[in-house]
Amino acid sequence: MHPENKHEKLILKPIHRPTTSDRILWFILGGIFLLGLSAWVRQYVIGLGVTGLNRPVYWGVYITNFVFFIGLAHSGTFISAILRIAGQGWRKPLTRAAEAITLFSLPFGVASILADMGRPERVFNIIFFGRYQSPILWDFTAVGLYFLSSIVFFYLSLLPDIALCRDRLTNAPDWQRRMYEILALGWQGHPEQFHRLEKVLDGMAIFMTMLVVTVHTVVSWMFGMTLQPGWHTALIGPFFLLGAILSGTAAVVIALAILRKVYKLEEVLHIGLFNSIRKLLITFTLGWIYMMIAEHLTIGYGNMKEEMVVLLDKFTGTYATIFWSMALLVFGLPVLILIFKAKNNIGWMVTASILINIGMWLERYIVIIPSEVSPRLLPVMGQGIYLPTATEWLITAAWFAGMFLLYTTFTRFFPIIPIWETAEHLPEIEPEGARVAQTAPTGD
Amino acid sequence: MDNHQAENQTPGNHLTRRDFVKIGATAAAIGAAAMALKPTVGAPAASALSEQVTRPEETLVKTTCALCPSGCGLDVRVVNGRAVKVEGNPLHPLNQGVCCLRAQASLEILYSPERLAHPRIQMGRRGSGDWKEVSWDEALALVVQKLSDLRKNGQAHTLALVHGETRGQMRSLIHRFMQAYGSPNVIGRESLADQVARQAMFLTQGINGLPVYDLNNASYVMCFGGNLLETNRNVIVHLGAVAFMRRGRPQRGKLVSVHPRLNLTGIKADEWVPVRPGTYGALALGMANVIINSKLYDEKFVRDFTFGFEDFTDVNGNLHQGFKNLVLEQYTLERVSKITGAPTETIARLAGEFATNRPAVAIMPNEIAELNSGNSLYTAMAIHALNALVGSIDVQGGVLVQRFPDLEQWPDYTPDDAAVQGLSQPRIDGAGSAQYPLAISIYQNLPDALLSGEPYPLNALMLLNTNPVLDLPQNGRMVAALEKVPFIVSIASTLDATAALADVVLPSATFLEVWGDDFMEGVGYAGVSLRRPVVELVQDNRNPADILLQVAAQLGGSLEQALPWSDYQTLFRQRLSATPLDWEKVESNGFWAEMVYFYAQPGSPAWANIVGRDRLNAPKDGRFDFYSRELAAILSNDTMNDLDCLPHFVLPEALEEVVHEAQEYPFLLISQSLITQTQSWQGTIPTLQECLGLQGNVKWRSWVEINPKAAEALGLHDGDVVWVESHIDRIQATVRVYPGIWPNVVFMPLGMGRHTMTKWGRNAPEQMIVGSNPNRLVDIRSEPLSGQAIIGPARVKIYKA
Amino acid sequence: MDISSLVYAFFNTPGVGGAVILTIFTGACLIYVYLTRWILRGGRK
Amino acid sequence: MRRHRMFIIVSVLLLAATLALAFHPQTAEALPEYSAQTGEPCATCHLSPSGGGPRGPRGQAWVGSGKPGVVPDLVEALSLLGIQLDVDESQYQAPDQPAPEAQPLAVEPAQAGQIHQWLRNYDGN
Amino acid sequence: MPRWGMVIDLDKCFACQSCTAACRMENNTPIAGPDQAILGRAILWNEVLPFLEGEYPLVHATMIPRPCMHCDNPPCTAVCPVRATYKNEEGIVVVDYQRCIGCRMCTVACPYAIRYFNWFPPEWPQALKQHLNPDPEVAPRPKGVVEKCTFCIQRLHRAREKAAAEGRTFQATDYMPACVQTCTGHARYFGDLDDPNSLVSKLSHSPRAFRLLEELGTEPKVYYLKQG
Repeated sequence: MHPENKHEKLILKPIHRPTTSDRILWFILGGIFLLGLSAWVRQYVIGLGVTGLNRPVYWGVYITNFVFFIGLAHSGTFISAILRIAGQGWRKPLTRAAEAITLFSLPFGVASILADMGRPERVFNIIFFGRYQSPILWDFTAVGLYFLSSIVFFYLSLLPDIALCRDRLTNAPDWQRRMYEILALGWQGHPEQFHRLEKVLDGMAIFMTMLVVTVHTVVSWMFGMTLQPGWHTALIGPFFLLGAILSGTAAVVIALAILRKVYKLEEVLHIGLFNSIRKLLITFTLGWIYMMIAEHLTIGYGNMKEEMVVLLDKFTGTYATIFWSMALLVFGLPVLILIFKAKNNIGWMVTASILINIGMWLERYIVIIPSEVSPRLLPVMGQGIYLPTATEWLITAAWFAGMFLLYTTFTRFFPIIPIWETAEHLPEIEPEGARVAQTAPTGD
Repeated sequence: MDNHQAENQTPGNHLTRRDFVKIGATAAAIGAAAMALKPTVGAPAASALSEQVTRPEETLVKTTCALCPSGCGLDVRVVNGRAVKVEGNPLHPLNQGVCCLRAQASLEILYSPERLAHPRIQMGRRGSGDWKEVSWDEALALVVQKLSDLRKNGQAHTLALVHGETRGQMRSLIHRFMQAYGSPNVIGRESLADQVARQAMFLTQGINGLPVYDLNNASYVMCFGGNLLETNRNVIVHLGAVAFMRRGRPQRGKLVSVHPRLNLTGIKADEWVPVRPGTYGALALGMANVIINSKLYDEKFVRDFTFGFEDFTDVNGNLHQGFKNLVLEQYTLERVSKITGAPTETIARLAGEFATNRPAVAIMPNEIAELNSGNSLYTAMAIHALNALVGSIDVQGGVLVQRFPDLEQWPDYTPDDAAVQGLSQPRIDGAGSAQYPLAISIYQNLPDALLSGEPYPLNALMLLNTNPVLDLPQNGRMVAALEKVPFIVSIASTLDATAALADVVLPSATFLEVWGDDFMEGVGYAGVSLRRPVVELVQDNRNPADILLQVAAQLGGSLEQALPWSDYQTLFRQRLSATPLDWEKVESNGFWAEMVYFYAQPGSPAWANIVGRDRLNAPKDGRFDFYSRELAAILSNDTMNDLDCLPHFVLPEALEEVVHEAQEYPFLLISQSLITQTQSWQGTIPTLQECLGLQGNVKWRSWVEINPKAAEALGLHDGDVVWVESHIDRIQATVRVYPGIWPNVVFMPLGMGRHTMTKWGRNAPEQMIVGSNPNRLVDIRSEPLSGQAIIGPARVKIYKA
Repeated sequence: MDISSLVYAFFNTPGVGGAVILTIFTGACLIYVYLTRWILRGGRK
Repeated sequence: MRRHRMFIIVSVLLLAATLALAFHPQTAEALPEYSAQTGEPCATCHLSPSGGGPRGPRGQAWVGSGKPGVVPDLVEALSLLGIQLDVDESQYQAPDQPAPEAQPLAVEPAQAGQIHQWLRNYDGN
Repeated sequence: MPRWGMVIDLDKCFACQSCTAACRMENNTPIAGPDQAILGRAILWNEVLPFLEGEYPLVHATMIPRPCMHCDNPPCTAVCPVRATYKNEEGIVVVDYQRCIGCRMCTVACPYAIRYFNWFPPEWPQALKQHLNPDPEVAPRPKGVVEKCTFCIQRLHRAREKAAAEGRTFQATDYMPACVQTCTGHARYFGDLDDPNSLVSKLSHSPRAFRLLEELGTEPKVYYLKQG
């Protein structure tokens, strides 16, 4: 038997045969993705020279994408794991949407790394000859483990709803029903199963929180562990972590707003949800600007020669426009919008989030490129110039399109709002031996 | 998971030992599977860094470089008949085991894709480019037939041979060929570069040769212009010597570079003295003023072994002003400081240092576009006079005279009447005429002489390893001039701009594939350096000397008699037979040299070979001429005044602040060649293109160096592309803001603007012009008396492209 | 064979890092499989 | 709680499994015995003062003559290399009597062409 | 095993870039070509770096020829995930081109920026291929791998084999990289830093000696002697 949820009909409505608009959307996104894939194959065949990378700017847009996608991946864990531990009941309807962002941005994070590698076919050398002294191995383990754990976490919380779909959606095409059959793993919805599921999800939430913190600090240590001016700072770990959480939460807001509009889930994703997320966003933006000030003040005040070259390049040099527009996009406008305009107004909330995410991509770009352009020993004459080429933009667009593609196809086949978590009451715990339907205590 | 197993789990169902074993086992299995995958997926073959490798056998062949006038001895590592690495010959006295980057990159010349494979004849209109590749016999037959026709109908003098850098016997072979043929027109490129240095030595010291500077033992070296450590004629000797001067001896010598631009010599010198371009003569005379004023000059030497220092009366009683009074009157510190722009205290300090740190050497530049400001003859004389002032002539650490091995005389021959009749005609470039008595050849008069047809039109032109279209664009007049010459033969390795306009192109082999000899210059003692084929001929080319010998043989008549040798190797071996050479040792060491230079004390019998050896009209009394008696003989007409025979300074007209010109063209363009360029290869050398502009980090392009203040005034930034325009033409270049240059002077490298037909990179253009040629902005004229080219600072303006 | 060279060897020798990754991944997979089976066994009684 | 214990066990196992790499001591190479034998610095025979690689003429001659106890000086080395220098040094010493008087300027006028011919055939490259 | 090191006397180095060309010819580093060179992709293992300071006319330029420092505590080998670059027992930092995965973390980690990357497969016009050095250690590197100065390790192997063939023990003075041999100012000294009698170890303690970015603690083994 299954938990009763008054919105069940509403939540299951989006799962239907793909309409023509779905097909067009999938066609476009698929097209962009394949275009990007072909650009990557061309780059693999011809060589990385088709990108704008050169000496000394060895890392560019691909690594920025990698950090950005791993940043996005923090949304799911933050909403579902950390808030679950904190016992915030209001998070329930949006946990799956958030975790879906995590699940579908992580693979493209890893894909960005593969796109950036000179010899992708030798990626298994990391397994055969891995040296744990290299930050790349820490990265590999952390991101891999996080990806694995978030799949399991997502799948476990999806299990009851798949079983519900198996039983309710009788008119779906038989391959889809057979898929539900397999994926449900014979879930009967016994109260004991719900009880054990809750216990496991609680346990994993703790592990996932610890994991998510390590993942993004380890991603930032890929830069922090080098001696490049502007990277080799202790603050780079927390700075990237906070940036990731900020951009993740903003991404969740965008996703929810779109779902709410497209699938008309107004009652389930009510305004109150957005207001509480708004409070979170404000704190994270303030936290982020604190980190920015802390880092740049320390570097500026310290006034070391090679550090100042990078800093002035950001403040007044060639990267000044990007830097100041980034600061405006991530902190300037969103804070004002969130504080004054976004209360009870999802439209403004979404614009703030979009600004934050664009700003965050630029922020990663600004952290990576200027430090590489003026390394310690290259004379001013030899300073690098970096202009990303069409291949790099194409692959970036492809990875984003791929993420949206996965997201939309997922919403087409599985309920995006967790029915069992938001249900009024779950199947009851039966007394020993007897099987009688009774009402179970509502979820904690 | 069967049911009963779940039952006996104790509450709190923690792992049983069996579960733990299962987990361990599966982990090991997966690990093993992964390791099994290793050989298939990207596992490394044994890397060459560690295990034993079999090496092909190799040999070291000794030869001599020809890419710059230094002539270093080279060891070329040859593996399986392929030259793979060039290194310096450790025993060679000039370079002692090292070699510059041009020699290192010379393999990119030997195996250059731009080399011409076979002789070719122009079928269609000149420059149309539809060539027919022919065999050597056919090409030579055509050339011989054309040349013998000229000789038959008494037109022998209408043949001109223009040649670039020549090594060893090649120069005398060319002269003998043309004398035997009957044409006085042998035109070299000296008038662009070192001719004036040779003339200054002849007029003052009476030696018809380039000075040799013994920098190993010098305490004070002052370069007036030029680029001693980058493009001097014997750059490798100077590099080693200055290094020894600095760190090889207990007391460190001082190097001063006087130049409007901070070139490599300036950067590595102990002091850079920026002056306005073309005003080196004024600075030298200003220093002479200070040295004479404060009596720091070498009294004994000046009193006993110089002439014209004091005022003197000549045979018919009229008084002549001497060097001392001229300098004291006209070259006061204030005037010189105003002319050169160097502060008076600097000039005074430099003069004091120069005179008191003996032995001191003042170096005359001998590379292209250095002494070319219209006052070069007297500037060179002024610089060389400084050496005499401090008595540095033929002392340890001073100015030496280069000795050459004694050569077997050419066998004499009876010139036939065509030769005699041709030789009596005047030269077309005006060298040796009343206007240019001292000039050996005036390269830049060639286009105007051809166009005007004065004194007679040319019927045939032979080009040997030179590219006049690139050197002397003269606003398009060179190309127009070539149109007027009915028959042009170009002996060149690549299809350069001039060869493209020729009728017959005979591909010449590179220096690594030919036999040859090289006189050692720059060390004082006599020496011969052997050049030998390192590998078989890579293309169907021939040694230019052999080409001349074969043409002479086929022409017959006095030519066959004058040049009886079958190939160049027998020629130079026979010529060198006069010196006691043990050829077997020469081949194993790669050179023969006296290795020791003996300094002649003034007044000793050997002193006659140091001062006045080659004087023609002036007396050979062993006295250094401040007042050049040779010049007095040449100019001995009533209009001559003392100033004409004394080193003095004439302001280059580019520097005169003519109001109209200064407004419209505010900048002075100077150009200089770089160590990363070679004059004797017209093709493109990729490795050198990628080390091209060191200070500006510029590769494969031309750049224009501008002073930061000037760049600010024009609103230009590093990397902008600008037009550099003079009154005749304009070219494009990238801006390099460079603080080390005189405020209103701009610099562009020479030797650029060459056309390459090779695709040098994956998506490099099929054919391109590498950089732009600054000579296109200059209408090169000739200086009276010496015939030196006036490339000089050219007036230009700069604006964004 | 002191502890410092042991730790140095652990971090520096190629292959060890790979083994660590493999053990972590397979360990995590097995634990998750076990947990999922444990949840599903919940309703059996 | 159960999972943590398992982690500890796995990490201990991993550490124990790695081998210790023994580092063998490094030996220093002795200076070549030639310079000890002749008492000359490297720069006497080798062109690069740090010794090794290419040898100069003195080095070449020393090796040629079977590495005797003393390195020949330059002139002797040259003769060993087959370079005869018959130069009588006295030519280069100056007599101590005063130099000749400067002749007054009495030069016949020169024809331009004659200078050109004379200058043209100079020795050298 | 000797600990190879180099000393460059900036007073005798005249920035003639002969070392740059010799290194390229000895180690087959590819031609970048006009379009790639402008992008800053020219591979010159032994580049001469021009540092310009000052205003006109008081301008001072330091020209630093910069081979790989072959640090004793290299930040580049630490970050390599697959031990494709490592310090061999003689202290030379080499790259194993068959194992490098092209992640380029070592190029970013090196504070001296001496590591180069093959953006495209090496290209020579067909005729030029004949001058390539046949030694297997310097076979042209494939695309997608990092390459760097190896102190001409092929010359070390060749010198060792020659010494063995001649039956005498290999001495530090038998081997010098191509840049040391061709330095026109005789400014480069090379040898075993551990041998107290070798000139390099004496010069490395000269009062004029300094090292680039010494404060980073990478212990570079290329010493410079101050100019002037």
